Amino acid sequence: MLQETTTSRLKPAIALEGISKSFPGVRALSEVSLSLYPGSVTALIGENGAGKSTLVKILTGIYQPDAGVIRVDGEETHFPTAQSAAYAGVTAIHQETVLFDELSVAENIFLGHAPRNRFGLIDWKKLNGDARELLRRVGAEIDPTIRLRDLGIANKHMVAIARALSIDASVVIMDEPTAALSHKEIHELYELIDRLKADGKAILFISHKFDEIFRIADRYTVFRDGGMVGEGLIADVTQDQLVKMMVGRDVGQVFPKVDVAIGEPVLTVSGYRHPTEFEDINFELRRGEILGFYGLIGAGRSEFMQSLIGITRPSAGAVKLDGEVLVIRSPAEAIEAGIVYVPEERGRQGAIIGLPIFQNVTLPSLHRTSRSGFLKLANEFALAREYTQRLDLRAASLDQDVGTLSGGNQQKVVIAKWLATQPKVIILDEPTKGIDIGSKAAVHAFMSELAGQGLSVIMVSSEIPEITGMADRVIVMREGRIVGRFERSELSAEKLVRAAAGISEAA
Amino acid sequence: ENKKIALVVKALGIGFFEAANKGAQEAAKELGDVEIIYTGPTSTTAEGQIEVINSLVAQKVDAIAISANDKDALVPALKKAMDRGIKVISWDSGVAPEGRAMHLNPSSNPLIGNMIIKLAADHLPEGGDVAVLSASATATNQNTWIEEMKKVQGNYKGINVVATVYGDDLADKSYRETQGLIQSYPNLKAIIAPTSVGIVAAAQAVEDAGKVGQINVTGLGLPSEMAGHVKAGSSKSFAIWNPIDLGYSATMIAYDLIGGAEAKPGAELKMGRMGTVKLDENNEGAMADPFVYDASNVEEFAKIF
Amino acid sequence: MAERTLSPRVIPDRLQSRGNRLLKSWESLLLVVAVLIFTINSFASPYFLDPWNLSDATFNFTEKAMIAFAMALVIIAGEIDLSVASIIALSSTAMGLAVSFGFDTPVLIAVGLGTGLVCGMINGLLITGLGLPSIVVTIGTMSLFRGLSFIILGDKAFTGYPASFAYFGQGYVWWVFSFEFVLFALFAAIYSVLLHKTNFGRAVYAIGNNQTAALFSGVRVGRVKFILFLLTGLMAGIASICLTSRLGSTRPSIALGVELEVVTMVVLGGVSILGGSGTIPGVVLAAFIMGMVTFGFGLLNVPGIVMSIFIGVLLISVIALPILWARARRRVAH
Amino acid sequence: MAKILKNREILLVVAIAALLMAITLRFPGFVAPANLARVYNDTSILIILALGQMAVILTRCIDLSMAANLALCGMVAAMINAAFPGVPIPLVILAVVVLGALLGSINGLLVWKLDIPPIVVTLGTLTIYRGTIFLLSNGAWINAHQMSDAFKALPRAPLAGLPVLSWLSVLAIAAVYLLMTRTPVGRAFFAVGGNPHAAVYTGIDVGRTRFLAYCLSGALAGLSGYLWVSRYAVAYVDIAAGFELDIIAACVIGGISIAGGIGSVPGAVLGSLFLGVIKNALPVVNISPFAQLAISGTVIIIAVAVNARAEKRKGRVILKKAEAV
Ligand SMILES: Nc1ncnc2c1ncn2[C@@H]1O[C@H](COP(=O)(O)OP(=O)(O)OP(=O)(O)O)[C@@H](O)[C@H]1O
Ligand SMILES: Nc1ncnc2c1ncn2[C@@H]1O[C@H](COP(=O)(O)OP(=O)(O)OP(=O)(O)O)[C@@H](O)[C@H]1O
Ligand SMILES: [Mg+2]
Ligand SMILES: [Mg+2]
Repeated sequence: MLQETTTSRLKPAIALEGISKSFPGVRALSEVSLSLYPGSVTALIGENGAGKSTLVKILTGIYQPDAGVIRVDGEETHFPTAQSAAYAGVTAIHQETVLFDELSVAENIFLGHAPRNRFGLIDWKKLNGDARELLRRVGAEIDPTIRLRDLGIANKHMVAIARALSIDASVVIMDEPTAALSHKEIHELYELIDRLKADGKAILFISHKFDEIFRIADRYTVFRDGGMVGEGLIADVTQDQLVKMMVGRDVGQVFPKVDVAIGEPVLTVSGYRHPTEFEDINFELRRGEILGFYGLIGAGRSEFMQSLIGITRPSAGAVKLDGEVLVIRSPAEAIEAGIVYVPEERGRQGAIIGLPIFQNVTLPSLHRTSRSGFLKLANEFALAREYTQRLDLRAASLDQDVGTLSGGNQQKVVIAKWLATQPKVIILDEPTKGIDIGSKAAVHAFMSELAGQGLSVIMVSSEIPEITGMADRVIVMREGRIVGRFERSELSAEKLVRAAAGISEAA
Repeated sequence: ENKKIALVVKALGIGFFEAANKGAQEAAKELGDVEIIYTGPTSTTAEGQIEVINSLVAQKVDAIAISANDKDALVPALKKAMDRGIKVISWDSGVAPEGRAMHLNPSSNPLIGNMIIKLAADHLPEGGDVAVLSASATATNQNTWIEEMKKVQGNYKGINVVATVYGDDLADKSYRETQGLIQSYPNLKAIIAPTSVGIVAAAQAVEDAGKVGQINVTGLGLPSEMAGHVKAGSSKSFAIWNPIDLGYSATMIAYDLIGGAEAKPGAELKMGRMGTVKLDENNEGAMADPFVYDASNVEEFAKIF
Repeated sequence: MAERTLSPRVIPDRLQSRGNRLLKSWESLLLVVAVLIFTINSFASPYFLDPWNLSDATFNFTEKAMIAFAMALVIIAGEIDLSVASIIALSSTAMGLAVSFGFDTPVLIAVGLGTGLVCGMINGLLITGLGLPSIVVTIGTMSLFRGLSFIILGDKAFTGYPASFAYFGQGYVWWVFSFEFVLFALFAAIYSVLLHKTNFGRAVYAIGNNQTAALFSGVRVGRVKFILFLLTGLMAGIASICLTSRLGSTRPSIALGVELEVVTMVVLGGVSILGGSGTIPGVVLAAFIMGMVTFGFGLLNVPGIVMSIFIGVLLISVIALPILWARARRRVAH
Repeated sequence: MAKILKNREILLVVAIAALLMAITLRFPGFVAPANLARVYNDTSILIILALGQMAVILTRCIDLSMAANLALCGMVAAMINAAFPGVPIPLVILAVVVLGALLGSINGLLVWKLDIPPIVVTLGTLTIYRGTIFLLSNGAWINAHQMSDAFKALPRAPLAGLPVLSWLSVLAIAAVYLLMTRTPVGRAFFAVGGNPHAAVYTGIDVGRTRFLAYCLSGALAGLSGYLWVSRYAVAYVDIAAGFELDIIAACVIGGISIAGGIGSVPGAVLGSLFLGVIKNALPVVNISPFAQLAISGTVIIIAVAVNARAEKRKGRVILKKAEAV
């Protein structure tokens, strides 16, 4: 309780009061308050879409709040631009790496506040030197003069961290900084955070990984559906309590997995490899089975799945569907053969924003709804109505632009789109990413139902509860290879994480 | 009611045609019952002229007098105009015979062809290399004059035509082509440019290359545009017919045709103060000899056109 | 939290009736503009309301509009083809060459169409085969195709087209309806159906709105785009036949600058230059508007360049006005 | 070696050298220093314009109105000089540079404040600016004799062996190079085009940066307007018609990506020089001038194909073969 009294006596470095923010159709934040204290790490916890990143963007001047005030050292301030937040001493590592591929590492770090010489011109020598120094501080061995595009995802993230530290800030925000990092880098980051803490910085740390939250945080704040539902000292809570706050009920109910009789093999993949992305992929998928693919971000699951539907070409390997060898050169051919892929990047690869809901749903099935190449709108509406209703879509009309739907509802349209092709095998890549619990349940229930009817499902997911809740079998991938296979009976969160992170059982 | 005569030019804004318009207005005043519609496209294209012709046909003008950007491409549009009872003549730059009742040459082609080479030869008693800078590749008249020039080339001893290049009636292209000529032919003594755009650009290029006195630029040009270059010495002399008289005559001929005169070989058409023009077997007539301008008279004419 | 029941909720197909939507559309705005220009023209000039004159006026836009239909599809799919005017020139040159070898009309037609198709194929292969940006590729082929005409023709011209060839640009099908106008109407119908009523048209929209998602959804993106460039090539070939027939001659500078007029027509017709939206009726209306403006100004002997200022202002303002209007309404709502 | 070949600028230098060598085989005089200086001088205006276009393309926009802007500013310069021959030439130049920047800023404002796509904006202003010349001049030409001697003399005045025109382009190259590499605005051009989304996170105002790029291209077009008119000693509606495509071609050949974010000042300069050498060489080596267009078209296509190959994304590297041991 000593710590409690110390922090409450300290003045917050930055405080948010009654912040609200809405997007068309979504209330991302409603009247949340949050204080960050010097020399202390506050963990911000919440499900996908709870509003964490939105809060970060408000704190860094990228979004403007609809209501509420921000106080820096007790004084009310506004951050009309990202630069003004930086001047006020707030810096952030954002969830998406927002960097410039074509610029050098050093420039990525200092863009917007580069050191200048006495003529007001950018001083490249000092810039490169300072960048080298900063990179050393974060423990990354990167040449600051090379182009950013030549770095891997983990190093890019280290550059983003260096960029955040290049601003002499009193408040440091980290939005899922470890998601793309490997073991070694994560430990360096922990050390860095310890140092920042010792320097008296106020730190906001967002993460879905409870082990690291308990490792580095002093305080916690939990968000649910855009509202704050709890805060306090880490020392006073257990993981179960935090999860319960986050989700609002016991977790078990979310995954209505029905046991179905698993049939003969439908899809057989053998010896699949690609020069740079993956190799030695062998597995079988059986009728009625839900096969989970687990791994950390960047493990290459998406790349492999996309090669199955002809987006990229594997350099070797064979696919058999119902015992017959298939050569698939494009998604169109995959759909014809009965293998469909629901992509992970909804905005870029899934939804066609600008087209109405029904046209999104029927796009891959047009050959069935049309007659000799001519559209039949009535058929299209019927097909779209059938599938969207079963996924419990909420929309004003089927003629509405998908762009006007909330993320979860967009995801339902995307899933409906590929289900409407009546596939034999469906590959779902992060199917419930960014959708609310109710919709998640609807998607999972439908998945179970389809498996019961004999559809085979591959489910790529980075959410352990989803994997353990829904999969009959799990394959774990790491750096482009299969590193573990688990039956439902032997599944545990710990085993999955260890396999995915490359930590041996003994350690 | 006034008779409407349209004077269609290659492109609006060219000094030569503005001067022709002056002549047409003069004719209109003299005739009393004529309204001149002075028009043309804004760049020298056949398609632009066709759109202009279409709108003139729609306005039911009584006559069209045109200086053509393309001898052949205008024929269908002008034929249609004639079908609707409009008298069509061409002047300066001609239209193929099917597309007009008659063509008024500013001067006769052989005379011009002879004139331009004579202008060069007059200042080259010992002969030497000369090059031709022509106008737009699609212009009709230039190429005819160059042909005529080549026919009489033998009469000028020692004059050696080494090249013909095209400036497309664009100042910058003509300039660059002239530079190319100066580069390629170190012994070049004269450049003949039978086009008012080309001659100016060529004179400028010669001055910029420091070749004044070495290369003489001559051909056909407007006194107002050439006065500076004659003074600078890059052009010793050049020739042109009087565009005012040309516009005047074209208007008079058109009026004569509206009044019922018939354009056929051998016919004589009235041109007011310019007398009459006699048509040859192609229904073409020539106005007069080109007139030579040099340091002695160019300033005086520069004030007029 | 109570478990949410999966009670099926019926989502209506449409909220707005078709009529209601039509009223608020871009096309109705264009229609108003077109009617306005028509009315102003008929008051401004006594010669405007004459069937033959109106018929002549259609030649101001028919050839460009035929290309604009195919261009609309290309732009909706998120690409652009700036080489169309040069394809006209090269097709015309090829036909002229055929004439000089003594071929007759049927062969000329085949040569004209064939050249257009080959040019379209070259664009298509460079853009979809090598994955190059269409704006740069077609700036390149724009110079290349016209350059080839210049190499073939130099300062010469092809003339002497057979008499029967004159029909395509100068013939009348019935009364004041020229062959070109009838062809224009026919293509307006064909392209309307192709874009709005077929699977192919739907694929075009899908590609324009989100090419990656369209690919993932089983649209053969490369093939569709390739066909689109073939179509612009083909339409440029057809326009070339009409224009060559109308002029009765070929010079390499034929149809200079037409590509910008075609693009202007398409954008004025409400096609988003960023791809993804637009309709053929919009383009048809834009064609009429541009034709009427040119002809109306022409009757008043206004120089062509003043018309182009007008078109330029029209282009920017019809796009800016809805944006400003929406902004003003939002301000009032606040 | 492979690395050197990947560098666009060096590749271009090699290409230009090869081109010059080929020309020399047929016409040795072409590579005489005096002639090379003449070719450079002839390309100067294209270089100045390409620098402005580069800034705009870097920000993921395009300026089709540059040549029209040039023509309008040139006409205004000529008209000022014709009406008031006493006005000092530097003042005339300043006036048209400001006018050019103003015309550019109209483009910039429409792109920034109204979010109209750049290609539509500049397609519209292209015709409007050209039309305005006609309205101003009534279509009439302004000829050499109407211009003062000082007006015509400036670009051709020799200075340390080169005409002032050449020096002006050298100055423009140096200034833009400094702007691009050493100032925050210049770097912002790259950032905005490379990743507009990330630029917002960096605190860069995307719209304002684009606006500035258009102002720069406008100002350079204004300067070129005076240079063009005084050099060719004539001003009329159609000067430099279609030149916008040459400018874009120079940029593309110089390796400036039409998708924004990639490009360099040396690239733009070399791209312009490449076109300039071809243009000047054709009349000299007796290749029909009619072939010129086809040749530049082919060059553009080859250049964009080469650049695209260099830019082609290699797939992500996930497999860690070395570390897997
Ligand atoms: N620019 C935007 N436009 C519309 N909706 C948005 C926008 N940004 C966020 N949202 C919505 O606001 C809600 C909160 O999103 P936010 O990104 O803050 O969640 P999060 O808590 O960071 O989730 P995650 O753990 O997945 O990162 C979501 O419903 C999201 O779809
Ligand atoms: N080097 C990199 N540069 C930029 N982005 C990267 C890089 N590596 C990975 N990413 C991004 O990280 C995300 C995850 O990568 P990827 O899809 O390959 O992995 P995965 O194993 O499928 O993981 P998941 O499906 O959990 O996202 C993708 O959005 C990808 O674009
Ligand atoms: Mg987030
Ligand atoms: Mg993935």
